[in-house]
Amino acid sequence: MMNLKVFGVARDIMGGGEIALTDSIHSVGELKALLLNRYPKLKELNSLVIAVNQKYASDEVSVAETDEIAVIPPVSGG
Amino acid sequence: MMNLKVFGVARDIMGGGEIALTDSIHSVGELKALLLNRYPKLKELNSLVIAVNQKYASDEVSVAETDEIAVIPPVSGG
Amino acid sequence: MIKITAKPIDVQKVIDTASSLGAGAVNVFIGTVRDSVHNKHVRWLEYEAYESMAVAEIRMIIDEAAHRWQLQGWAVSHRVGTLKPGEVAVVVAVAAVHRKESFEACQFIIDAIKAKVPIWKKEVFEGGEAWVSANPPLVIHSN
Amino acid sequence: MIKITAKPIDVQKVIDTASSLGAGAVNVFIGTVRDSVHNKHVRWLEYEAYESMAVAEIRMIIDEAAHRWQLQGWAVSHRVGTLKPGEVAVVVAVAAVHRKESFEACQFIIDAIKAKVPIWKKEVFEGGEAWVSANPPLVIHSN
Repeated sequence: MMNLKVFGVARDIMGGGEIALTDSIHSVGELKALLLNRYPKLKELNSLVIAVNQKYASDEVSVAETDEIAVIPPVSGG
Repeated sequence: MMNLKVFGVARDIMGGGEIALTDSIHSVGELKALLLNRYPKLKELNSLVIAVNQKYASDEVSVAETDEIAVIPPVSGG
Repeated sequence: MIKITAKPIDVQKVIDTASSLGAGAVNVFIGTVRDSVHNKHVRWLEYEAYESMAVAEIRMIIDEAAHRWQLQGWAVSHRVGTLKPGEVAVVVAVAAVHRKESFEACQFIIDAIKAKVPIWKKEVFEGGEAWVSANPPLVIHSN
Repeated sequence: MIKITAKPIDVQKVIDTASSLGAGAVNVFIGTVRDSVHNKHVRWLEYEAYESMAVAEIRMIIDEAAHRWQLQGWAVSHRVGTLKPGEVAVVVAVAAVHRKESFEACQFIIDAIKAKVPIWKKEVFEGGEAWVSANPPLVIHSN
């Protein structure tokens, strides 16, 4: 099982700040495709980025259940 | 009699913060020429500017005894 | 000092933390909550952070700035939670030998914080609310 | 608020004076006394001002900046007298709707203060002292 931390508007769209996926996922690219398919409103965001172990990660980065994985919508700090 | 306010290094050179001149002076240019002649160390400064009634004044500005006249060496505030 | 905090920020303390006897210049940026945005009255803002990653990202930004502008000191504090108009959301303070460096470094840091750091705000108006969609995070790392 | 003062500057008070509910950004420049200049240990600095004219010149600078960057608030305080290393010599605080304007306006103001305003400082070292000769005043008015 893969646990996702979900923030900001993505949390509202996905219905929670902690989401557990039972799907078999091996890369950031696969995860993003799955999320965009399951939560189509995510497509309306300017961007959707995945952080793996607290680093922004590109699609080819591999992910495992032991990684800390976060769903990062457009940031707006400051 | 013309009273000068004198600041910073010019005060050290001219020997006081308030200097009274008995000379007949009609313009900023005349005043500067007189000061540079009487206090030659003023020539060593990067600049020597006269303020008339709290405004920096160019050489052609006329001066009278009733004006507030100040000797302004290079500034270094901040 | 890098701090993500739910308590009101003590601006003077952030400045004091950044200050240094070797510095002639301290530049401070204070981001505050405006009372109106796009002509709508703001009731409050809600800030949230991915705290551990936010601290790590800010540290990377600071490290780059400290090296590039030879900073003598620095401090960053970012508020989370509910903020009313007039409250301080973020303070960046940097100390440098000369003023030009202090301005450049401070602006670099706040620009990078707004562009990259995983912090989000929601604006709550009379009769509505909206997540602010300022920037996609700019830097993507691959491994 | 424009203030030339012989008393220590309360930085927070200058910031509070500049702050405005309509502003999202406050930029603050703090000029402090360094403990060394050109590798010489600084014992203290002596600042003096042609006070009435200094206030008038700062007002002209502020007026220009307030108009150019649509400032929401501002405050300037400059210290005179004897200052030890670490003490605050000048504080400029400006509030603007957005951060870019706050940085530009604050830098413009402190640059202009250093270039134009009749204030002088003397550095007192171990075994010597020197008037700082930073800038000839740049703007000459003719009538």
